[in-house]
Amino acid sequence: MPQLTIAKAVTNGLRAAMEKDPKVVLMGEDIGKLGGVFRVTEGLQKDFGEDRVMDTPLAEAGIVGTAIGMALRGYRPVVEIQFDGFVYPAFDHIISQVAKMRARSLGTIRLPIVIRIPVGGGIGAVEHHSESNEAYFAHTAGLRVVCVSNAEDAYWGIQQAIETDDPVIFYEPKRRYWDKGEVDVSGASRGLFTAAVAREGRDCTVVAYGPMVKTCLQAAEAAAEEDKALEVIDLRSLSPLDLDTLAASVEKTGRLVVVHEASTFLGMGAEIAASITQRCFYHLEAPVLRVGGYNLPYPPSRLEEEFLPDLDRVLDAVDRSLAF
Amino acid sequence: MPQLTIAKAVTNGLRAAMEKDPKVVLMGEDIGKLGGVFRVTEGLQKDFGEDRVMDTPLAEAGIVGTAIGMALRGYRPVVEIQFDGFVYPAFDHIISQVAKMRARSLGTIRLPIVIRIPVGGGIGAVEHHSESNEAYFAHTAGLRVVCVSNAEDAYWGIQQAIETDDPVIFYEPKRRYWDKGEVDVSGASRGLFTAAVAREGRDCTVVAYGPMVKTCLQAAEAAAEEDKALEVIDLRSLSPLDLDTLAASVEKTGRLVVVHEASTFLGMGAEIAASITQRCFYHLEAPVLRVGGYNLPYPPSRLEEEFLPDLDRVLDAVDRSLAF
Amino acid sequence: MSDNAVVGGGASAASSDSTGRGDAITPDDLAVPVPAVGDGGPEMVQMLNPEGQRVETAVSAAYAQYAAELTDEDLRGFYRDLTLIRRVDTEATALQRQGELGIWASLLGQEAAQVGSGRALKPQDYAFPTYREHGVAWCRGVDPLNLLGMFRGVNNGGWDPNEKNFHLYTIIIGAQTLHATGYAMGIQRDGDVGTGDPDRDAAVIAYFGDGATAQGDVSEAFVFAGVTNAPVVFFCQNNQWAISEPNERQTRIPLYQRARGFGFPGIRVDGNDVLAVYAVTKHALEEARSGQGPTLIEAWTYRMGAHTTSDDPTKYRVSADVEVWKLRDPIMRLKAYLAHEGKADSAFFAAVEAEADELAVHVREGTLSMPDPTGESMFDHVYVEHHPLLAAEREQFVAYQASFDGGH
Amino acid sequence: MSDNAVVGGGASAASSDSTGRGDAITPDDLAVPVPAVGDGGPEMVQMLNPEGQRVETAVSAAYAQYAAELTDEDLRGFYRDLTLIRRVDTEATALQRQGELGIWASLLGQEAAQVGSGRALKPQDYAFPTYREHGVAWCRGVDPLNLLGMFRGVNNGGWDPNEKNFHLYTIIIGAQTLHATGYAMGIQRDGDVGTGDPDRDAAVIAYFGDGATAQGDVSEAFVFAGVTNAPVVFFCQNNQWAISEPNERQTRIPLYQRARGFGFPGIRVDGNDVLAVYAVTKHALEEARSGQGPTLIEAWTYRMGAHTTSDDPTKYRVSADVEVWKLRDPIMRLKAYLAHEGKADSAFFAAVEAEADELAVHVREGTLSMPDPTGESMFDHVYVEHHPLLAAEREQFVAYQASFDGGH
Ligand SMILES: Cc1ncc(C[n+]2csc(CCOP(=O)(O)OP(=O)(O)O)c2C)c(N)n1
Ligand SMILES: Cc1ncc(C[n+]2csc(CCOP(=O)(O)OP(=O)(O)O)c2C)c(N)n1
Ligand SMILES: [Mg+2]
Ligand SMILES: [Mg+2]
Repeated sequence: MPQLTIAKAVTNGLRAAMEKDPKVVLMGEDIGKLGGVFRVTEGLQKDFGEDRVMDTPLAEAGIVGTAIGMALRGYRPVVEIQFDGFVYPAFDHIISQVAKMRARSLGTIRLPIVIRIPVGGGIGAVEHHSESNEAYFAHTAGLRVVCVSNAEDAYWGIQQAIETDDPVIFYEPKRRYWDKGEVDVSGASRGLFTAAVAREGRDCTVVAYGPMVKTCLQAAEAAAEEDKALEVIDLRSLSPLDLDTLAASVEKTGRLVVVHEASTFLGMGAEIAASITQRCFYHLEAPVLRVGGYNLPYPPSRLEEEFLPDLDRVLDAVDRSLAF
Repeated sequence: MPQLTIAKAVTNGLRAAMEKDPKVVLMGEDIGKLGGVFRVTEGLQKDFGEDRVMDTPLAEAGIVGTAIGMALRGYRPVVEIQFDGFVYPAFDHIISQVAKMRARSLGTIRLPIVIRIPVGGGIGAVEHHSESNEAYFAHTAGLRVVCVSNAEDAYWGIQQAIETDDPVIFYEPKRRYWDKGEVDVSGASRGLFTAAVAREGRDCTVVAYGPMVKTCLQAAEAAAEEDKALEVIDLRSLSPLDLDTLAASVEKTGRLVVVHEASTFLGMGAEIAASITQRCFYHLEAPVLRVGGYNLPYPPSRLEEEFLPDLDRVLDAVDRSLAF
Repeated sequence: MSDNAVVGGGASAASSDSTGRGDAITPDDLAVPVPAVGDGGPEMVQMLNPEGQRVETAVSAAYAQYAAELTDEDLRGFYRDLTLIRRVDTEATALQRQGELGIWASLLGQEAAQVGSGRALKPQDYAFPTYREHGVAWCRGVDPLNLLGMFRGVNNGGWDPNEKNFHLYTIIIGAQTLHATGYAMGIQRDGDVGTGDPDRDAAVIAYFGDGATAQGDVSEAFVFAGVTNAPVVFFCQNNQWAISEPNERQTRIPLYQRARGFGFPGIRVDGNDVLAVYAVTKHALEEARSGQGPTLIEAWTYRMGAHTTSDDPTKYRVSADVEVWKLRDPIMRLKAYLAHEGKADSAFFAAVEAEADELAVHVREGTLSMPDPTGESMFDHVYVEHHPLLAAEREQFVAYQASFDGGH
Repeated sequence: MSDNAVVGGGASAASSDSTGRGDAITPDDLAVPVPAVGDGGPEMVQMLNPEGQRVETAVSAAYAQYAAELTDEDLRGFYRDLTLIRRVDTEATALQRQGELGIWASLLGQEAAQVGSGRALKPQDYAFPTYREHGVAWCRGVDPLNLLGMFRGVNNGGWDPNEKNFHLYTIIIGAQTLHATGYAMGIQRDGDVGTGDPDRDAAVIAYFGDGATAQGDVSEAFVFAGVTNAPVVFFCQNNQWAISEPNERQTRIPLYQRARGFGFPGIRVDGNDVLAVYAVTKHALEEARSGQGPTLIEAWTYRMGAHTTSDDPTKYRVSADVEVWKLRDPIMRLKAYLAHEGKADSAFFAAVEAEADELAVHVREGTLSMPDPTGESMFDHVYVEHHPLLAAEREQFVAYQASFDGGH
């Protein structure tokens, strides 16, 4: 099986989707000759032409707004937002149009739009380049929100997102773009809208998605040395949540720690804690604990290591959970 | 004490703030001669002039963006967003500028901007006029988010919001605009950033804010007839949350039901459930239950009664909580 | 072809006038001195003056050919459209007052702008409306009951947009201009521009108001359309008001000139002159279809009624202005023209009136008998594919409802 | 007055040239035929041609008075500014390569656009920059170390904007144009426009790039400024590129013409000609201060380097273009002019070089010794007033950190 970086896996997934369906078009800033600032669309304009890989004007509302129009004409636009912090000018179109159009039309309209967003911090960038804004979209009915954590999910996930007739916010963990993993390119799209058990364990469940999955797996590795068996769940889908997989794990371990980069207040951890507590009330030995960003704007990069959850903070939360 | 509608209480509060501080300016669509579509700014342009009550061009990003500039020049802009569903074009400025400017400047900049938003459903309106989008802003560090439920809080709350040097999203419960209540206009601003116990009780705590407070008080009335004593808490501040008041109540009752119009998934109820469960783990006799909008775009108005939480749904949740 | 297609009519002079306007004018109102209410200026393309006379001006010559193509039957069809859609509007306003609609956005005064442009469209063209394009909807063959249903609150848009190539109403000001531009970019990708095949080449028309021009979305649509040379016509109905705000709060120069800043033509047309609107729009659509790119049309018109039934225009404008514009009524002038030129007779006008009466009944009865959607239906169209949370909520909802039916 | 204020210098001819550009040109690059790289056309205001000769063109006459006011000392001051800020830029680029900065956005090639406009500002004026306005920052008296600190990641903007009337860098493309317009509306409310008092009347300048013109925010700023007649100058540095996208992806007509659609003047100026930029900006600012409203200036220039140090322009543009623009270098032409006209001598040029060397040391040493902020500090400036959640988190953070210090 080939070893691919996550970035390259997305590239190959996009290519496969474009080869399969001529209605798939890519839109975004600098995605043509440059191949995008992360080079995810590298080579695609050369191979598929400017009509299918379009360098748009520098205007995110315009990009998403025209993507909606293209979708209404029968295309399947895949939009690249250059960095997480630049999606807000398009927020109105995503919330009021993309998410609601199908319901508005009583089901006569389908908007199979994918909005790709490189997400999260840890790359030493200036402001607005390290945001974790998944909660805004996850709270928005009508959207699907996913975040991949490894190359295989990136390759298949982007294809599955494109094939889906619902609009999908597709987060790519930018600081893991260059991490390599095996990708089985045989078979068919799989699993994007369900959670995966990334590592089995019986003492405490740790759930994460995107960039934090690796951190949690490392924490589990470290915990194993102290004979604590963490079960790590990779959510993949943030909306809808695969509560069945989560609940099954929590019923086994009795404890849950949620980890994400976003600020904890009203972050994904809040929903997971609320719904799992409701569902597994009598199984929980400890309250669901949350490890996340602090409730402040993403700090300047020289402080990001102190802002972002790391192995130690995950283990600290696990210990606190186990101490209950 | 005078009886005022909530709408009129805001008007009077705005007037008081404008009289006290010449730097207070109002900006928005149709707020001049028309007095705003809800007539909240009625008479103010006539009395304070067009420079202090400005009919802006029809562009929400422009309104909030220029309000930021005015604040940088030393003004205290109070922006009216005509309806909840029209705030999204301004989202970028609120999230990336208003919320972050102070941190960005290491504290040298203050942005005392108030963004008034009539919020919620129940008025039989067409699409985009009944949104409950408080969770987006509450999840955003750097903002304060409040929602008043009665005339006295409206009168004092708007003044307190304007006096605060932090930016405030100020929600007004539009379907309660015409509800009257007593307003004690003596004394000073009070209480906006803390929760209030609206009714005491020992069997179950019910927490709400804005339009749902009335519904919950009615539910408590009904429950009292069946000898169930509900404690109703009016949050007022959604960010920060006054967890002390909430926790004290839950420690007494052992049960908590959160009620809001917004979709439950990642709504305020999620955060309240998560944080109260963590804080009161050993006091809770039942999981925190949430009553809210379903997870779908706000429905056409002929269905809104079925979408919105009402007295019955609140009581149903209380019963489920008590049955644990 | 549209269901509400143009039908012909008979011979001679004008009968009763039924412009069916809203608010009555009191003597008090008339005491206010009549202000100079902008008449659009010499740059405005006009073909029928307010008195219903055919005029030729310098700027209108370029579009005369399109007006010349119109048969008498076409003109009678326009008259029928104008009259019928005004009747729908009158009826809807009444239904709102009677509590049958939650709100209604009247097109009173803007009928010519909508019918003129709507009739310039080919079946393969696509229109993106605001919330006030009832006349365009009519031209596209959308049953007015669909529009009323939305304002009644039984749905948020009840027609299949692809059936009539007429998108759902867009309430977020300006957003549809980008959707229209994207749709036009799709047409380009389909190769349906500049082929020379009149049944294939297609264009898009995006409607918006004077207020909307302030929104960033509209400027971005101009940027995207300019850069991609997309086949889209931007059709701005300048009805002088954005709720309570006059043009001066949105721009300091005439709106049609906005296009100059983006590199494509802008035309001001008399929006109360159905002929001129038709001709100018036809031209702009031809340009778009043949690959010449976008055009901005500013239709100079007036919102004769309130912004919506929730609005009270007496708060912000003087009735004298409205009086001035009454003299420019789009229907009266076409009627005068048709009658004077002998293109229609009283039998025709009577027939149209009768048809309008029938339509009013259809609208009224249809509204009164419109079923409410079931509560369950709100879960139906959120996602195409399975969504566990929504499925669970639907189940709970059904069970909860049943608990009441069971006499809980 | 600014700390980096103009200082005078000595007499005669030019010494060594140190334009310090980025990528080297390989023979291979030069094999590419040199394309016609737009020279701005006859509509462009120019006063010094690329050879450093004073020229008068039809369109430049209107601004000649402002250039005429400049003393030789002023001109030498410009030269000094241009040279010093370029040195800062060179040093910052080097520091980034050495890992001392996270990223750097070079202004190479755009020095004249920034210094010419920056020096046209009065102390009471206010500037709203993007992330590339190092030359303007310099003119406003902001220590370059503050800029480097931001790119190093020790803060998100380390200066007090009100001290120098220079706002923090804005990274969200276009957003600052609205902030600038709002600030200008505040100036109006303060009555600081059109009083005739030269020390009181104030204006705002908003910087942005060619790419930014596509953003809705920029058009909305034009709308608001147009409608309110706000004292704001929109200063667009058209450096031909928005990262990898050339102008054609953002507009189909020259950008200065965008203003025509909004009802205020647009001027294209040679952005590599510090004299012309100064004169045109001075004019536009005077207009604004005196109550004549906004102006758009398009400074026609070129981004000589990469978009930022993270960018690789070889992917999307040919070096031959860069070669063409090297011949239009803003510093070389001023140097030639000063030397040829006898306005500066070699001692002056040598003194500026020496000063640049010193400044480079200041920048380098300052960066290397720049302290990292403490972790705790991130909790300090989020809210003005007490915030229980943040207070609790701060406490937890401190305790958690202490647990490590205590050898946990
Ligand atoms: C983004 C947004 N902001 C505000 C509104 C509220 N609103 C509805 S119609 C309207 C005025 C629109 O004026 P114009 O564009 O001239 O169209 P008209 O109603 O005159 O046809 C406003 C402010 C809205 N629908 N969307
Ligand atoms: C809203 C937003 N979208 C995207 C970006 C990413 N980005 C940073 S600079 C840039 C290009 C800007 O081009 P231009 O306006 O011409 O300015 P220049 O960099 O050439 O000075 C882009 C796309 C951003 N910073 N903000
Ligand atoms: Mg209008
Ligand atoms: Mg540029």
